[in-house]
Amino acid sequence: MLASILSPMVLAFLLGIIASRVKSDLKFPDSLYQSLTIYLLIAIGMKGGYKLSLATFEEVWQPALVAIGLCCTIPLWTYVLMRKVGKFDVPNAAALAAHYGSVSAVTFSAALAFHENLSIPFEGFMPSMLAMMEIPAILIGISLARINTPPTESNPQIPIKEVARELFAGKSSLLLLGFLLIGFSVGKTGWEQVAPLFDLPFKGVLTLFLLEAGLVAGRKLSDLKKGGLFLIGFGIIFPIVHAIIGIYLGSLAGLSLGGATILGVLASSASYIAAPAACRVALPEANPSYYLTSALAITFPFNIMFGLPLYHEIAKLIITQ
Amino acid sequence: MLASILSPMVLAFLLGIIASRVKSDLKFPDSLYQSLTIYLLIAIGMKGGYKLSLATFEEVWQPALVAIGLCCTIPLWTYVLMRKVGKFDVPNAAALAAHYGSVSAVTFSAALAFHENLSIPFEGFMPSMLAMMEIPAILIGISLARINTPPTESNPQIPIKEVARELFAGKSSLLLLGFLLIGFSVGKTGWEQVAPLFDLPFKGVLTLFLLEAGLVAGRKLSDLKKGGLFLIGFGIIFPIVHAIIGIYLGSLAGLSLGGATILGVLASSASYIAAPAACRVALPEANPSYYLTSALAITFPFNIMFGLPLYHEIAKLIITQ
Amino acid sequence: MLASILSPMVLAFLLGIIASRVKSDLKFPDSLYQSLTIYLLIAIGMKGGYKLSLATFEEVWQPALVAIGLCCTIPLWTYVLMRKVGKFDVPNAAALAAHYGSVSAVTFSAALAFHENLSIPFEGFMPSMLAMMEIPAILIGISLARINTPPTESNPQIPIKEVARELFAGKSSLLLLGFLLIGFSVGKTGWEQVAPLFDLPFKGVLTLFLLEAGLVAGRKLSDLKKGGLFLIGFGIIFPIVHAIIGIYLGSLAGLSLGGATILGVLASSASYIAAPAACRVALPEANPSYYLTSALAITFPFNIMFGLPLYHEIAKLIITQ
Amino acid sequence: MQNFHLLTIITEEVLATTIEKELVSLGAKGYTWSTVSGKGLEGVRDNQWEGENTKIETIVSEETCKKILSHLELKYFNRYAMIAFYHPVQVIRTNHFL
Amino acid sequence: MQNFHLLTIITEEVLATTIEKELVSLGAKGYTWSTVSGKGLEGVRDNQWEGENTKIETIVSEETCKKILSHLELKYFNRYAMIAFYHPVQVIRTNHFL
Amino acid sequence: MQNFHLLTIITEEVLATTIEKELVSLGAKGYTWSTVSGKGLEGVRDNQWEGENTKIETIVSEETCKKILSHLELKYFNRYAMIAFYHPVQVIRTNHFL
Ligand SMILES: Nc1ncnc2c1ncn2[C@@H]1O[C@H](COP(=O)(O)O)[C@@H](O)[C@H]1O
Ligand SMILES: Nc1ncnc2c1ncn2[C@@H]1O[C@H](COP(=O)(O)O)[C@@H](O)[C@H]1O
Ligand SMILES: Nc1ncnc2c1ncn2[C@@H]1O[C@H](COP(=O)(O)O)[C@@H](O)[C@H]1O
Ligand code: NA
Ligand code: NA
Ligand code: NA
Repeated sequence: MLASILSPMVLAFLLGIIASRVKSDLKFPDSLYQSLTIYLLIAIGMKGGYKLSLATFEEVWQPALVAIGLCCTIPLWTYVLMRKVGKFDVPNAAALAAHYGSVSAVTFSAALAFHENLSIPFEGFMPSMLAMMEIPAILIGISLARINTPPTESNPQIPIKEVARELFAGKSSLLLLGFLLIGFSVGKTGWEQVAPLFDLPFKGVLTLFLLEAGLVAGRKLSDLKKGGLFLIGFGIIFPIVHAIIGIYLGSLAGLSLGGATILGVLASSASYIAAPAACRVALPEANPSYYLTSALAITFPFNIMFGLPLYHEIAKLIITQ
Repeated sequence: MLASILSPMVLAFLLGIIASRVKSDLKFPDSLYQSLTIYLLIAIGMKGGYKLSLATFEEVWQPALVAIGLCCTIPLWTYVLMRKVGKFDVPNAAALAAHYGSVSAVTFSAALAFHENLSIPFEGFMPSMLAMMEIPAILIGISLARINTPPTESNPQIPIKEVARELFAGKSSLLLLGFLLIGFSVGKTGWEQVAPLFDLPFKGVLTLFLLEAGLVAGRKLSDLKKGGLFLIGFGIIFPIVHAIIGIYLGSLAGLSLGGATILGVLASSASYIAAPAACRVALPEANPSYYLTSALAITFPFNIMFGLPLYHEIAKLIITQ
Repeated sequence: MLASILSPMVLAFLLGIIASRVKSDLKFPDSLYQSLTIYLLIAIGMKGGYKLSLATFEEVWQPALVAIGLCCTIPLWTYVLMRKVGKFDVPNAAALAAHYGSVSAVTFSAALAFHENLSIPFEGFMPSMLAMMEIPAILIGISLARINTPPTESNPQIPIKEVARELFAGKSSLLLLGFLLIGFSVGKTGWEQVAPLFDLPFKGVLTLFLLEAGLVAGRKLSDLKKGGLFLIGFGIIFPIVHAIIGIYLGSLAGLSLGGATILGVLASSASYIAAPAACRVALPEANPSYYLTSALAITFPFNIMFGLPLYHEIAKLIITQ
Repeated sequence: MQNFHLLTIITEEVLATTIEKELVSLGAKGYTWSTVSGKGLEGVRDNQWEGENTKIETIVSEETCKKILSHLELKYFNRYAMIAFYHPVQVIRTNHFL
Repeated sequence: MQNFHLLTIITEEVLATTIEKELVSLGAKGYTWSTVSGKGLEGVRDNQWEGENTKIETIVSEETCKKILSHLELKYFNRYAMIAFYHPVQVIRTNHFL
Repeated sequence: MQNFHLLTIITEEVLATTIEKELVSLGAKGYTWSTVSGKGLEGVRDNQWEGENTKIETIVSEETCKKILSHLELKYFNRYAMIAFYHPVQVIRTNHFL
């Protein structure tokens, strides 16, 4: 557990938080942030696709069903809870549902690194789960808002088809799915050509990225009070619940200890690339302080620092039962 | 041949085209594009210079003569053909001549990767051919326009000396030539110090670059109709002809199968870094839609996807005769 | 010695100078420069921290004392000399004192690369000396100006505490110190995770960075006459003197030949990341042409090209005595 | 003589593409955009994670300017971080703007 | 009716954060900034090594504009690379600026 | 009192260095530039492959402004993607501009 917290990635994230709390002038140029994002998405997709090409359909179909099941149902109960218990209005509840149903590629990467460090094996095709789980939840979240708001004249709605098109053409799913396919097709020779860029330095790049993530999360910390105690509790308890469900169903679907834990991490993580952009356009009435703060300043740090070792312990309990 | 199309580079290029056709918001930050360009030019130059230092003058002088011969004559017949058959006016014909006489560093890199994947050996000093072939054709193209246009008062001409100076000081030739020299001087120790950055991840970076190239080429596809059928035919047939000549002369000059093919690729490729910039300044009357469309949206994709395996087959025919 | 000048780094630096003298359009995008800086600082800090974790307190405390002693006294005599002999006014003398007391992370990196190329061993914890020597001299330089200028109403002074806070939170010390700590904590496993990004390509990145440094130094060359002969002499002789003192004290403190030379390089180098920013804010009356020109266009090139081999020879003389 | 205005819109980057299309359909002949950072009622907007700003500038006739502004007011002003302002400018080559 | 001015300050990047805080304390309700390159009395300012420029734009009432300008004049004009200029603009949604 | 104009030129990046030199030789004391994207008669200009735009701003006296405009009109307007426009501004420290 200490080993996980003392990983370069987690420490870089902490350093980022500290830097922004002491008002450091450290700032990543915007294009570095964008470049790192492009790199991570390509690297995850490519390696996942290559590993998927080594797997059999037998191994994959059950986990895939579980993954899709998870990302379609998580937004539903999240929405209900946000409305009933959290007393949020329709757009904010829907936006939170979209974020927590979707997944975080960086949390996922940290989970991979975590397992590799501890030499715990996991199914190589897990990135395809990530790719499948990104978009459905966002569409469901946005649809929930549609169904529950009568369209008014002053408030024109973007057709959900249009939203779907934009999500699939959006950079994160396009790169993930595209390079999943590329990795799947190129075989060993192809993979080995690009591995020195997309595999070897991966954890180093992740460290860089988490430093930047820490800088942003640190700034967001001051928004925590706006979110209130409920959001803090929600942003910690819900991920744990989702992780447990994910681990349990994953193990039922035949995933190994490592694979099931990673599925749990996917279920537990909240999106902050695709979902915020989509919600801003399709649900402008939803207040970014709520969903960004909880996804970026609560759930993300919690998962990176405490969630990973915790879910690992939970998985050991569930799976050896 | 399938192996070549299923390389990560070609697939990334295709993904880029698709992304821009589905109007994805995927966009490389401009500085990433610039940084990748700088990287590619340095990496090509450095490795080529190092390999050149391992070659003897005997081996190099004949291919070098051929390379220079090619890039000095290609613009001449291209110009005549564009004027006579294509019915282009002087500046446009001259600009096309400059582009097709000069060479594309990225097509060249793809040719290297293609040969390495198929484990076909080639002369390591080929990058020095690339460096030699970049500028002369551009100067010849621009001079052709000068000779064939009476200078008018409202149309002041930049002296050709000035154009030459700017081309040699231009970033692409400066980096190529400069690092060719550096690679040549540093020896094995020096090369091994920088190889982990400039050699190992080269194909990965090329994959990234081709993704971006695909994005741009995809947008340019809609300009194809402006170019018309003639330009499409020209943009495919001419490169094939140039490739055949290049391969034939290359093999006469003593190059191996791989080396001759790569010389063919150089002859066949059209510049889109140095030439467009130079033409825009020195030949403003030439319409970028013509030269950019044919170089970027026709010849470049054709070469990357079909040209490379085709030229390889042609080379096998020519050289085993 | 030739081997050192013929290293890719030094040659790239020379190429940069040439490029800017021939007015090449070669330009690094600003965000690439920033990204390279972030990379270098993290890489130096991380590796230094890891190596420090392998050292014993016994080995480190004496060199550390010497390092701190050097960076606290160098600004004092530099200030006096600048005032008395150079006839500079208070703010300019103080700014020069701050720059030459502080250190240059890039010169330091070049020194590491120089020693690795010649396979001369040196203490792995040297980066911690770099981290310690960056800030004190800047604070002392600025304090010297405070003490020697009566505060006037039209010339409000930023409290020195505030300056210190900004320096410690400034990106260069934050990254250096932060990743020193991270490298120290993560152990072998952690270090090996990120080494493919932060260690392997280090010299390649340094080559890129020195190309850019050359571009800037080349432009600054035209400012040399503004500085005058005194500044040129000062920018060469002072570093040599500081290097000798550094090497001598380093060897007294028990450092090896390589380690003592590197301490000499640190003493001799002048800051151009942290110091210029701090002086601009805290000593606006100091003229950047003086301190930037001497640090960037005189001392830095001298050290990179001639200083390193020279200090190495000097160290051999001093230490084998 | 025609009066031209330089209309500047500073708003969330996610809206840029849509707004640019709307500008053209409302009569603008061209526009220029760049990424900027800012602070306003909706807080600091300075990076991609939390949202960034685009500044769109378009030179249009007075009439088109008014049309665009009422469109923006109706569709965006209450829901997004956005400001818009304009002032008269002198132009050369009016065919670029009409 | 209130007159609004667009006040533009182009100055050294190292000053940006401080000046932005001062703008707010002098009454500006928001501002927009971006990195620019420039040439002026202090020479070319085009990269991080030698110093870069920030352009800060703020829409303020005439009165606030004057206040800001005299502050800048006193504190910065003689010591830093800086220019400042302003002109009237028409705005929508005045609550963003007052 | 002298009238000052802020003259803005938006044009192809390849011309920037040349135009900046010409501005100075025609009497401008300084200028500010940045990279922008744009759409106009010559289509979209948004990246390095196809061409990018530079925005050059210079504050000059009315007379210099006129001189610069007629120079641009003669040399560039019919051959390159370019727009230019200007409007009066109030400045501080006139020595930066005269
Ligand atoms: N008074 C102002 N002056 C200049 N720019 C402003 C001002 N107010 C807002 N902005 C810009 O407009 C964006 C959106 O404003 P707002 O809707 O008030 O958050 C901000 O992020 C700033 O870039
Ligand atoms: N006449 C001018 N027109 C436009 N921008 C200017 C002008 N003079 C100076 N600047 C800008 O203001 C910055 C600082 O000016 P200065 O204090 O004169 O060096 C310069 O780097 C330019 O970006
Ligand atoms: N009406 C306009 N408003 C604002 N910017 C424009 C306008 N027309 C053209 N531009 C800008 O000027 C550049 C060159 O214009 P053009 O010569 O019309 O292609 C374009 O790429 C735009 O950045
Ligand atoms: Na989730
Ligand atoms: Na060619
Ligand atoms: Na020093």
